[in-house]
Amino acid sequence: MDKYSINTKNFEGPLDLLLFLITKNEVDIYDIPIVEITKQYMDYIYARQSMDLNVATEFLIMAAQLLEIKSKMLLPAETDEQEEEADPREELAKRLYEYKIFKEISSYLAKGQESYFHTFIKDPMYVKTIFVEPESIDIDLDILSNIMKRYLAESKILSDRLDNYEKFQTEKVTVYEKISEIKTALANNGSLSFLKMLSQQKNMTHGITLFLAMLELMKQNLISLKQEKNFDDIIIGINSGEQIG
Amino acid sequence: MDKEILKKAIEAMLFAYAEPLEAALIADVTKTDIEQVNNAASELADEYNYNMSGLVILKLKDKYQMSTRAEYFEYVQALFKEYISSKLSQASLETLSIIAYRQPITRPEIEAIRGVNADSSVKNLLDRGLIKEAGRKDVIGKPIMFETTDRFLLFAGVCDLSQLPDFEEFSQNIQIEAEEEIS
Amino acid sequence: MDKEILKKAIEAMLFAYAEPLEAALIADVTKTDIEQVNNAASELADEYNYNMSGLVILKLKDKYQMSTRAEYFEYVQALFKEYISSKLSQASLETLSIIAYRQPITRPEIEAIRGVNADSSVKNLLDRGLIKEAGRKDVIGKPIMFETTDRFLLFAGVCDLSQLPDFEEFSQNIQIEAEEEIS
Repeated sequence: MDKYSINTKNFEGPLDLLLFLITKNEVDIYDIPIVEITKQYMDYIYARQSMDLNVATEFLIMAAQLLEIKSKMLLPAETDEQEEEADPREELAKRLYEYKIFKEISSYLAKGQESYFHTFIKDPMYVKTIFVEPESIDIDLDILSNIMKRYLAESKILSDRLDNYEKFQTEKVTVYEKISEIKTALANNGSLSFLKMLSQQKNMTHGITLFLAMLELMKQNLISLKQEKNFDDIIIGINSGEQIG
Repeated sequence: MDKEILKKAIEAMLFAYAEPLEAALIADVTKTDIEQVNNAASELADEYNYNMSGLVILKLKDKYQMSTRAEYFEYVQALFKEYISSKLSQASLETLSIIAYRQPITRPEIEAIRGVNADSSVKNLLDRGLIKEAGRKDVIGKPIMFETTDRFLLFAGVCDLSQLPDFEEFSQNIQIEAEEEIS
Repeated sequence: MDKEILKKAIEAMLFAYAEPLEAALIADVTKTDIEQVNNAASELADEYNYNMSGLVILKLKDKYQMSTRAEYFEYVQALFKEYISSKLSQASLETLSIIAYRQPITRPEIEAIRGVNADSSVKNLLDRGLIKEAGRKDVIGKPIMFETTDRFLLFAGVCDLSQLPDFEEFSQNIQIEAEEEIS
């Protein structure tokens, strides 16, 4: 036999190599001719070493185990609790057997992967489009109050920072002042971005008052609100037939 | 190529691609021409409509896209609403709402607001693709910042964020404070 | 709910959700029961198969998933030029087999069976979403345990782990082979 003919084979590990040798020598896993198999295994390791110094540690550990088994086989057999002779090869045989079963399973799974790799699953990120609703939603007070809460939540954090500053503030702002602010802006621009207006408010008191002013204008039926979709900005518009300013 | 096969191939391509797909590209891939593609795609779209399938094939200029049918929108919407409320723990929901309103935000900042360790909820949200990393903050320790993803927008777009339990409380407290200030 | 409408709603939900979707969640959202959902989904899957649709509906345990039909693979693949149909290496397949039949299992336990380091194959399987972490084992060092995912079910072409052949079956195959070889 050409000792080095197996060099190019790519083994997954020492157990894989051992299984190869066992099959090649047509021997039983539970009755390995340890001297011969160890010799072939060592030949393989040496051959690899001469070509590639980075022989995996795992192969060397197995070599040591094989040599240990070989030396135990030379000694008189031990007996275990049941007075039966312990076979030093038994543990290795069990490992090899178990590993062989898993190799069998992996070739079974390998067959199945063909159709798996030929199947595409949609990327769950791309669902946006289904939520695009072409028409604007008329806004009710619930939506409006939600937007307001969002603003409040954001400004809470801002106001934490401005706390000290605000303590010295005694300025009062009235709903009436804010109503005229909205009216003036509407008269100039035709429509307004609610979030933009909010962001221009000096502090939260102004923001809240602006909100109340908007509610008042809505009540008077002077303005209407539109929103493209949930959480979008709200656009304030003048109701048709109404005079502003 | 047989028209029936072309139709099925278009079906599979539109599904996998998810975004609007150019008729020219379909023709390229299937070695047909644009006319054949338009022909097959419009037959396919008709069949979907005739059967009132849960899906539709939309024509957008020179592109096609597969999408859910508007008639079944409520179920899809309910599904995502259910997902967000049943699948996320209270802690994750809290962390998610903080990130949603304060993004980009670092973990220490989240923890400062929540008052508890946010490791596992941040990990959970990352795993679910609801948030993602957004660079590092230029402060000591260069902590990673987080922001919400497109997927989050999807969830948020169909469910009312202000109804998230802790956020409701959070904003109510502020409202009370605000009202006191005004009066 | 009318069965035909339920089928269309399931169609729309599976498309939108993209990932494996629990029958129980569908039942919840559509205000039906799981039996009705299973019934409608299996009819839908049959129709898809009967028409050789470009899509298939797969059952994975108690979940459903929509995907493209393998027969149209070449067209879909051509769309994704960067997509490389890389199959699993022998090392990854071995590690996957061990995890499938011994889950939950730690890396050292996998290594004990394979006799080699399993770092890179475990990482590869995690990246591909075929396995996931499953908590830590209560032994020294608290090593992470791994288990297979729903995607593994797709990979193995079964709808439930219990449908995988018994471990004993493989062991019998080996014994038969061995006897034949030796005799």
